[in-house]
Amino acid sequence: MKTQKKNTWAIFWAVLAMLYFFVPMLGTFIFSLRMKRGVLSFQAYQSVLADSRFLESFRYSATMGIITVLVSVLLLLPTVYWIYVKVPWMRPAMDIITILPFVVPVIVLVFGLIRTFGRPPFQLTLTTFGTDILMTAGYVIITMPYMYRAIDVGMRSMDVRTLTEAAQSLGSNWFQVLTQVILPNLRIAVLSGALICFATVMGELILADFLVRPALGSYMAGIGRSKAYEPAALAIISYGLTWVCLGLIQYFSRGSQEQQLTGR
Amino acid sequence: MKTQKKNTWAIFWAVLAMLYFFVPMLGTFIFSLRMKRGVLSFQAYQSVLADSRFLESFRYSATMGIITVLVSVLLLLPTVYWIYVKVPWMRPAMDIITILPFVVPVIVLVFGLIRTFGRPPFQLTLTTFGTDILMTAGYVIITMPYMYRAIDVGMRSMDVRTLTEAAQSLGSNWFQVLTQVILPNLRIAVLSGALICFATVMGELILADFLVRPALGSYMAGIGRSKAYEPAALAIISYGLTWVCLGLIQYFSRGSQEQQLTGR
Amino acid sequence: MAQLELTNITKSFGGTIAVQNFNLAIETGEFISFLGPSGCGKTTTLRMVAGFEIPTSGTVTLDGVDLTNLPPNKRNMGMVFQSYALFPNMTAAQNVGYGLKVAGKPKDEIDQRVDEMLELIQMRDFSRRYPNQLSGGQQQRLALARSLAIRPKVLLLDEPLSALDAKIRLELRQEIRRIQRQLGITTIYVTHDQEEAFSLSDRVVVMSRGLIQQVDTPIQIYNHPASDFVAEFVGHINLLPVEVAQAKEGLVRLGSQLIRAGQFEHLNGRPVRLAVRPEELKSGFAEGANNLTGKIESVTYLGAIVRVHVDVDGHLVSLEMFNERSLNIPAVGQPYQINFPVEACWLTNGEKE
Amino acid sequence: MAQLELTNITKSFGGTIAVQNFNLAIETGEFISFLGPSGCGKTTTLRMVAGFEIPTSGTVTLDGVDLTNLPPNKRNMGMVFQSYALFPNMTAAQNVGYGLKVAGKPKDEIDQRVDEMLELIQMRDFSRRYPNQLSGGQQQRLALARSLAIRPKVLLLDEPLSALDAKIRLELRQEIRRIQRQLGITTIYVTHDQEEAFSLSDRVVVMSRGLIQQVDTPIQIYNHPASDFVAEFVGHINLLPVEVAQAKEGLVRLGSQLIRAGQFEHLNGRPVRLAVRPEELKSGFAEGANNLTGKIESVTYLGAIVRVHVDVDGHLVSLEMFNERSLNIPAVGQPYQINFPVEACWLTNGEKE
Repeated sequence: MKTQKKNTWAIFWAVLAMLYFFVPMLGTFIFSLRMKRGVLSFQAYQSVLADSRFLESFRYSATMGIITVLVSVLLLLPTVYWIYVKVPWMRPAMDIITILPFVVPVIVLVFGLIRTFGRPPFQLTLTTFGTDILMTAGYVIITMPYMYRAIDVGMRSMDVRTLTEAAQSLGSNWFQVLTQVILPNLRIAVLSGALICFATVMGELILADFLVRPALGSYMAGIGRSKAYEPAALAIISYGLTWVCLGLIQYFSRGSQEQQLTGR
Repeated sequence: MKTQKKNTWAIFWAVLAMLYFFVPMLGTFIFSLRMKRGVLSFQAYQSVLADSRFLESFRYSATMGIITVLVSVLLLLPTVYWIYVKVPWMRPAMDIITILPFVVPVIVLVFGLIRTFGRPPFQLTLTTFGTDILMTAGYVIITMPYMYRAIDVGMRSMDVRTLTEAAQSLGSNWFQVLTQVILPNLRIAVLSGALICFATVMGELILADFLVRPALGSYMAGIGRSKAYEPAALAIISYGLTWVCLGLIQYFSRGSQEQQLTGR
Repeated sequence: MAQLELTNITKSFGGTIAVQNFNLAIETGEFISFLGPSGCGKTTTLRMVAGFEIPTSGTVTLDGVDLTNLPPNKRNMGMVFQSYALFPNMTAAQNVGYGLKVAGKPKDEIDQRVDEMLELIQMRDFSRRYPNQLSGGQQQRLALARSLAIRPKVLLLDEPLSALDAKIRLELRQEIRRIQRQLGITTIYVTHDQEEAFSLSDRVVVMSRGLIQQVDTPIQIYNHPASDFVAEFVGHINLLPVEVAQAKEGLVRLGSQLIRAGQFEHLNGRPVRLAVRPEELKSGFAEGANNLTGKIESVTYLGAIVRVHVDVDGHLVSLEMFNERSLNIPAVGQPYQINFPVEACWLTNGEKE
Repeated sequence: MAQLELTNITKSFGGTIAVQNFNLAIETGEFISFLGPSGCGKTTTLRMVAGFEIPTSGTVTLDGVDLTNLPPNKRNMGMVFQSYALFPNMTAAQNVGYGLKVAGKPKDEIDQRVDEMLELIQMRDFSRRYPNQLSGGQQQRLALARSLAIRPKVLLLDEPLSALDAKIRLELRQEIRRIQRQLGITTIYVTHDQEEAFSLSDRVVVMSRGLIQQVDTPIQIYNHPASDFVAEFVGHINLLPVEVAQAKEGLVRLGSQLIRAGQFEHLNGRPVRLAVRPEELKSGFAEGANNLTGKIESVTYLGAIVRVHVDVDGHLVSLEMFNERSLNIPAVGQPYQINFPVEACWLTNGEKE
């Protein structure tokens, strides 16, 4: 009877996962192949990939994504490390602060950013470069929870404080501790955080919409409203990229478990 | 010298937080008071609150938020508990699965949902009620990572498995264990997860846009494009609600630390 | 007939055998300890008695009723965990009363029983405290009271003292023994601490790698260990490589010195070791005993006990003596004579593991 | 002049005083242990020597140089942690060589030193393993080698054996002592385990609540404890409430029985307790010693030691004796005569804490 119960649960979740992730994907995929009436073809994909606006927005969003990830890591890694080593009692406060971007709707954030930095004395929205800075800032805030949590989980899995003290007693200064001892053991955590950040930026819509920049999200939304088959093709491409990302995370995590994590 | 370094860090972060959270808010707030030329007034707020579409969309989104939270808790609480007690080796897999909604852009999810459930055999988008079901499903997926993580953190902070075994050896069945022992100790975790879920639904935009339902996010975006002062007032109202939510989380967490958490 | 019987219990987890062919009959009111190093299967066996694990084969019977496949909440056994496992959302009194509440007892009866239990562990003044307002020792006493409140037929304790400080551990050990005797409840106690097992138990089950090594009273296990594993795991022991000198007279040779060690025909010709406990060795010469001469190698004060290593023809022999005022040990390097009774030593046939 | 001097060290954390007025001078090559219950300030003191904490007041000097405010990476002290703290991303050899690499030594020199160190801990075959591929004992030996590779002036060990199993703890304890003697390195060892501290140390510092209770050799601390705290923390002790019978002759009374306990004018009139270690008590009558008569209350076999509680006019007196073949203890309830030398007991003036 117990085993039956377990199976019921497992089946229930399998069905749910199917309904939510695989059935829509399959339906979308088949639909995306139907652009040519009567036959299955990849014409929708050709149409998407041939569109110069797609390539441009893809390149733009990818660039923004990479910059966001870099800024995010440079800001958060030393900060989180410093909190773990020096002021561990601040961790609950950080947990709250990093929830903020989840709780403040993106659209409110956008209003605030434009209102404040789009007018004197900043007037960042006057130039493209200024707007891009504002975009990056927005992306960094939006993705901060993911990056913070990834680094936090990574740091929690090792004894940051004692490792730091061990390295110090062997003669390391702070910079050496961070680069030679902490960072190498956080590789996986930072990488998985970075992938999630990147994926979020690639799909983001509202920020780019309001700041009028050619991001992939806006392009997809636009096409979604005006065309039929291309959005399906785009969705499938996006799904594909996502699975590649998850595969990469999985692959690197496995590598780490075999070689690196401290056995207890 | 060390103390100086610390202060530099602290000041750096304080300034950053100011720039990102408080300056925009202050700017927005002052702007929102300027609807009447020359004087500061709350006319923009009056204008917003008088708009029946605002009230309607607010009511709609709030209802959807509450339903989403209920469905989410009913789905996830038993599942996460079951994973902790029976199949703890599945936790890493769950971590990956619950990252999915972060990584798959919302817009892709929407395409998939509409494509699959908007056509035969489901055809949910034909009726308002069907569409709302689809909306709820979408919201549950989008907010799943938050709720999962909140419950996960709550479960990790107690020894779920041993508590379960203790209760069982005292004669409890599974249902009694869950409702009398596990849930009371997860109150805070579930509550904070619920608040974040609710806030997310309140600010969500894309799903409602594509399913053409009168959600608060769509209303705000619409107003943001067409008017000047009202969006500022809306943003401030939203900020206010957010801080109330955070305050509630904080308040309940404090209560818990005084009375409830197991001392180690 | 025994109250609790474990018959041919085997448990494997995905190919690895955790417990193998475990047989044990426990009488009503008996205090039994499972003793062994970590990973020896002692906790797994306890969890099968409690119902948290189902044996791969074999049966568990209580008062003649087979409960091998019964879920834990139907077994009426009290369980105490290493981590206390008190319910953090309930007061001390609510914790103790939980089992009765679940059983649907009337409120009066619950209150009375809770009072009685708190009295038993001398914690009536703490009834309104939450677990996190109590010390570790108090929490564990509360967990004990909670498990006893439901009047279980068997009390199971899984390393209950491991998380506590040395002094409190000693106190609580005596308290557990007192309560167990007072209630006369059948008890199984899992521990890796030999002193705990010995001081508490009527009988001790020594386990290693999923197998029972010996089941006996503490003094029998210490003085007549069934295997080299038991001899080494329980207390300290000298295991000295000796050569057979004269099989008929029962003589062996340690280096150049003769030792009388009784019969050992069954070992003849194989590598042989002489086993003798360090505290059986005395300084000086004794008529009729085995006498050895050596040189003092090291003297270590451990507190109550002084450990002396003596080099006997190249073999280190360990002596333990009490740290008494009258003690007078020569300096390191000085010659030293030691003796031990013939009946205190025995021969084993293994190489060192 | 001493190599390492701690002068008037006090450390408080936000109002709570963790260490108070700590003074200690350590000679080159000496092995010192800080012994005390958790929260006594022993680890905080060690961390101030290492530089991880800055004293609120007082100074730390090494070879006459004040390093109170020097950061830890400038102190040239080796540190070993309870949790090993090996770098998980580096092999055994890389871990050992890390300190030298940071110091910018040439590769040849590093390789040679790493080899030498791995040889010292007998782990040359494991040089390419990662920490998680090693057992706990191997990891801690590696941590020891890593801290010694930089040729530190002082070696600091913070409960290095607490996370290990009993058998490995004993092995590694001997290894630490061997290596420390071989290198002649000044060592401070923090522990709450009395046996560890005693068996390893030249001198032991007993601490309680941030204060030094006693600094002396192990045998002095055991036989002449400076306070009731030390007497009770180190080993077991009988503390029996007695009444002064004849102050001049140094006689006290336990129940109705007289005990000769030496001078005690300083205690006259106040509550008085007689202190005597359980292992100094013998069975039977002895001329010239203190003799008491009582009834056997309980007999507990702990393994090597048998603990007997004797009821002497309503007071429980604890005896410890070795579990020998010749042992013959009467049954519980039987009368029993015990004796102990006059010089083995002393009087203290406190109530039980």
